[in-house]
Amino acid sequence: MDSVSSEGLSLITNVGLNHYLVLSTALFCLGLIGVLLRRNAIVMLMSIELMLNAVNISFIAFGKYNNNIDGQIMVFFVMTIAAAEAAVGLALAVSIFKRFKEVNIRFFEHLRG
Amino acid sequence: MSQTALISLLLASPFIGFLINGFRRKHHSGNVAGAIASVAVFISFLCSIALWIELQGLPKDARSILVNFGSWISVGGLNVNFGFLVDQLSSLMILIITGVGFLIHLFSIGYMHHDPGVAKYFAYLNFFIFNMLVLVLGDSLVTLFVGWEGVGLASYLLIGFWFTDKDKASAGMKAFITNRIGDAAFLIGMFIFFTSFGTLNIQELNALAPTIAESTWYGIITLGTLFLFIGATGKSAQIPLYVWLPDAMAGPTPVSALIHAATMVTAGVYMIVRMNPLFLAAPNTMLVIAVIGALTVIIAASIGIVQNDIKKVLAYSTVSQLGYMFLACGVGAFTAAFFHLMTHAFFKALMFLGSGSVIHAMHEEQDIRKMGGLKKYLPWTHLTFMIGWLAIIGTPGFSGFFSKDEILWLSWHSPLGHWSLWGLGVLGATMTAFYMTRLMALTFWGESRVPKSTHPHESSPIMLIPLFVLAALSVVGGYVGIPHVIGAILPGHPENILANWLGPIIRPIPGITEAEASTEWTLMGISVGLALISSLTAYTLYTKKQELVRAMTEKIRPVYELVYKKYLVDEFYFGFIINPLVRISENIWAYIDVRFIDKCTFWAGDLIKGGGSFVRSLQNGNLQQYAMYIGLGLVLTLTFVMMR
Amino acid sequence: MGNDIFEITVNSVKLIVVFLLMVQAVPILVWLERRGSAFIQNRFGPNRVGPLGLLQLLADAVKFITKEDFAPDKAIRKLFYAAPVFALIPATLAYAAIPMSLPFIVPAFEMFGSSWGPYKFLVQGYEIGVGIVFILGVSSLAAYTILMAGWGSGSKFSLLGALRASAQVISYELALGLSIVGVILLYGTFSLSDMILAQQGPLQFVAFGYTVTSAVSWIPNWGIFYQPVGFVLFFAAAFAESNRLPFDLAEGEAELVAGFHTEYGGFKMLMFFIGEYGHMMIASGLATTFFFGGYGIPGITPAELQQVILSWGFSEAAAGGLNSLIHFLSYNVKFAIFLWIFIQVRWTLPRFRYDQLMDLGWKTMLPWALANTVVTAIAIYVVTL
Amino acid sequence: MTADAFLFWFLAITTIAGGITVVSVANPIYAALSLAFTMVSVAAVFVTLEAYFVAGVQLIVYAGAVMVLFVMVLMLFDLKHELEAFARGKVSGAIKLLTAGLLGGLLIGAIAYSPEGSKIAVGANQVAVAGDPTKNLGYRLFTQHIFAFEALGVLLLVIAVGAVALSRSKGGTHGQR
Repeated sequence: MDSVSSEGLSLITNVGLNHYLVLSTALFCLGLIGVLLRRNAIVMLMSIELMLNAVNISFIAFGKYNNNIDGQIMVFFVMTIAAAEAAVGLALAVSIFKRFKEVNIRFFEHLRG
Repeated sequence: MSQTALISLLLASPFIGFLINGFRRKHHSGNVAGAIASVAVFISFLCSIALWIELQGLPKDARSILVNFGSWISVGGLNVNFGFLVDQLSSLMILIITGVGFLIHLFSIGYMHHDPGVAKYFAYLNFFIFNMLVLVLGDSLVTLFVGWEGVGLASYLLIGFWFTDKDKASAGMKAFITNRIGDAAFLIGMFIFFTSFGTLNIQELNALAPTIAESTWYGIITLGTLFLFIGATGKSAQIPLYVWLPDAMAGPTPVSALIHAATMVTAGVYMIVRMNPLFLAAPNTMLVIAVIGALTVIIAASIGIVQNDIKKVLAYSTVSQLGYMFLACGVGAFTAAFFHLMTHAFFKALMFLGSGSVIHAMHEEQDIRKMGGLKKYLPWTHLTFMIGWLAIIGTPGFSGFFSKDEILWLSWHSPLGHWSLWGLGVLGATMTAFYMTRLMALTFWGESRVPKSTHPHESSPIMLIPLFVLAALSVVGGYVGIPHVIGAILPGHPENILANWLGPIIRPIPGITEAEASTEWTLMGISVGLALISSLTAYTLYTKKQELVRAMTEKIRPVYELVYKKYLVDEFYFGFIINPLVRISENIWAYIDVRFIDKCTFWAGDLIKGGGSFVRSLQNGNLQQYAMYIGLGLVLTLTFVMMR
Repeated sequence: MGNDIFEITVNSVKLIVVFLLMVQAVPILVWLERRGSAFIQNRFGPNRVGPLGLLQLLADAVKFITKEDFAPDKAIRKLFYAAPVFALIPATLAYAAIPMSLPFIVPAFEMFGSSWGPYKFLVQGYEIGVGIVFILGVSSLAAYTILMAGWGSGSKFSLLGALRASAQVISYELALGLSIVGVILLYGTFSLSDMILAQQGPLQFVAFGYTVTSAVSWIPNWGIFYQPVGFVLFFAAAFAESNRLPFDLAEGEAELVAGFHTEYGGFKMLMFFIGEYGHMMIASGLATTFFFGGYGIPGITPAELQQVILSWGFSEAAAGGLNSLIHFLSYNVKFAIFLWIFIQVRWTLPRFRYDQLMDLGWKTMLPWALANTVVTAIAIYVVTL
Repeated sequence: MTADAFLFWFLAITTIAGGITVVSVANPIYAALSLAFTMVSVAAVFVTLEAYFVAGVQLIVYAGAVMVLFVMVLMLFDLKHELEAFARGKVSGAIKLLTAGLLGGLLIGAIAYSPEGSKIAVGANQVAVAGDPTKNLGYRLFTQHIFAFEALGVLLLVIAVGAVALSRSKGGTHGQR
């Protein structure tokens, strides 16, 4: 076995903090793409949830690898904020829907300056 | 039980009572609700007694139990615990609160029997007791403030208890808003102490207070204590924030007895006594307190003379008696202030409950002009009310005599006092004797002016028992604080028990000297004599010579009107503070804002509009584009950070 | 490595066995339900096929399987077919986490030329440290199957039924979760096995530093004596969670035909059936575990029973197995009583109105559950001072 | 390959696949369902990180409540025909993708170049975890972070009132009362 492939193999078999962080980054960027590109307000909200989840993963990973439980506590706070945000976001979406019968984000663009 | 368990139970018991009654607020059975609430408070009372006994077992200088239930706020330098402190002062205060509170709960069972919201009423009462206990026991100003706000809330809820009546609802609002002004000042005081001392723990603050007094008006302690005192004027109804208390009589009468006479309104006095080392370090604040207290005494008393509503008279009397307490605080006689707080709690609760009994008997009639001769119909109420009357006018031997005399004597003798303060106090005492005798005469004595349709009846035993107990306390309550000169001539030379008990935590008045007994006897004689003369005058005038009164009021009609309308203070506040403020704001809006600032801004706006239309192309209202800017900004920042 | 393979094999087999146990219990329950309802309504019920109509189930199963596999025209096929399958997953996962009997030790033995064990055999699918949280989490996923079925059917009735049902499930989840908090505070653990251990022996607790033991030794140390309010709330919320009467608003025939499974028939319908019964079984198992000592037997602790069995002349290992079996029976008796109560209630009580349902959940049970939590916390704090 | 590594890669693939589905599927209901799937996977990731309690809470709160709410709202709206699922404009779309890609690349680069195993120094208030982790979690939450916890409670109350007020109003901010 040559050195390159064994290094590649150890990258796969030795799962560490960096793996989780990369996973978290990937999920975060996916969420960002969702927020940037999707037109449906509710899907945008869902993409934000995706981003928050990505952050949660990195919090917990850091917490575990630094042997510090505060990471998990931050996750609780993030979850609370996420639930709150979802509640308000959905309430907004419902009132937008009542008015326009659709939840496309362009209905928010009456705020144009 | 351990001390922690005792204090937990003390606090939890009324709170659980509140929860239970709160949950069953739609039930109408007054007896069950009242029983639950009374038992809850009685348990607290037992705990208070147990705690008091625990304190007795401790050495004289270390009589304090501090229980810490954990950390509450820990932000930056601010550390606030759920800490509760039972010491000589707070143990007595919780005894008064739970003891008098229990009696008033009992009375309420009879008084509120027919009310549909009785469970809600008892829930509020228990809520009040809980918060009052938090206020009294809290070991830091923040905890104290929680209770302070809590009792304010309970007071608001109970004043506006019959909120369907708009006047009563707005009376509650008035109390709440007036208290807010004081509370804002209280908060500022707290901020000042926190920035300068770095702690809000009362014991630590007291320990940090300097022994050398601060002489300036702008010193940290003077400012801080002044603001705390403004907070106290709000809660304890002193000039200039006393206006809410008379209106607070819109609540049920037992509430007036509990909250607006015996306990909550004394919170300001309690707070000052609790923090006496700090206040002693600020003689200028003390001067302000003494003057405000003395002024409140005579102004409230003079208004009380002309009121016709039985509860209003008592309310102004409460304001005036609170003035005495502040006068005592102001001259450094903290023990005397607390002593008067205690005796006042007994006799004023007694009188309010007595008035409740009268009102109950008269079918919710409160106008004393429509009473008279009730002695015949309400013998027991009359007897107990008379004991309260004897106590409040300072009849020697009754509790009010000892405490009031102590205050008057120290306002003369203390280095912080002045003969003029004594003069105002004696004038107040004379007026007190006058209006209280007037109240007695118009209500119980003389000939009956009761309308034919009303048939007064004596109250039920459950309402009378509290009256008897409080009457007994009003008589004997004063003997815990017999002044030195009187003790010296009594057999066995009884000492001033209260002063000995509170001694370790109350600093003595700086620079006080041994007094001559003859001076004290003379002053005592003057005040008692004046009170006697004035009450005799009132008795004669209002039982036998009513027409003379009428003739006299006709002669001094303008003065009478002025006093009758409470010196037009409410009108003054409206005319000189609220309305001018509104008018000034309107003018500012019309002239300065519209004509000047708007023009400037329009001009500036036009300038910016030009530039803005350029930037506008970036801000096209597309939410996702904005999000993209955020992302790009993040990328740039990260690049910058990583390139470094 | 050998032991690893052994454990993996045993655990996989156990998962399958638990699943089969659950699925096999359903026909019995259906039979009980039908005979029970007949008994309550003074009818005969199924009594033709086999003794006491026991073989009716077999006939039903055959009928279910051989029916036409049917999907409505407007249905979204992926969701429509996926929903019944997903209905089984939360129920199975949650049920597997409930301990059903005493763990016992399998001594070391030789097989396939190598030695295995000794091995501690747990009579449950898997042991999870945060058991309760896991069960709540997994069973909260049940809302999706309902929504998938409702949406996938492409029918108004299904959708309305699904929305109602899922709103009900998430509303009552709150009360359910909070009613258990008291139990968690009481035992100071999330683990179901630890809770059962704590409930063994006679009624006994420590108050103010004194140990209080009940005078009657056979009264067990069960959670119901400490958490009666919690039990009532839990049981009521469990009814709502499993969408059974009196909470079966989702399938109110008068308004919604049959709710979210209006369009389902045949084997797919059967799967929803199994899911519903699965939730019922989870609720019964949890009620047994939290409040009635799990597999414990009143009056005798597992260790004492072990001594009794040993005195009969069994070997250590065999006695352990027998002991576990007896406790398994004990568990099943309690379990069956709760299942019977479920059935009894279904045929006794009428259905709520929807607003009454929501009022009950949010305005009655939630405050009571919160109050129970607070009172329990204070009581525990004060008592253990 | 050890069981741990296998689990991680399996969960990583399911998580990312779920995420991709969320942002790429046109029908919002499928997006919501796959987001729920992602949440469950993330819960499993938490389990591999030994955060069992948080994993359970993730299931209950996210998968069990928040996402059910999303799905319910979507079904209530009955949005079958998604006409424009994605933003218009090829150029801006490309820039947006590029932004996200750049951000991801930068972060991954930063992670890759950070020396593996370099731990953040354990500070004074960072007590090493010992004993039952869930108990520890509760203890820390209710001592060190109690103020934040209370603030969040207030936030939730405000949000509850706000959400009710918003969803009851009759269309728009200038509606008639």
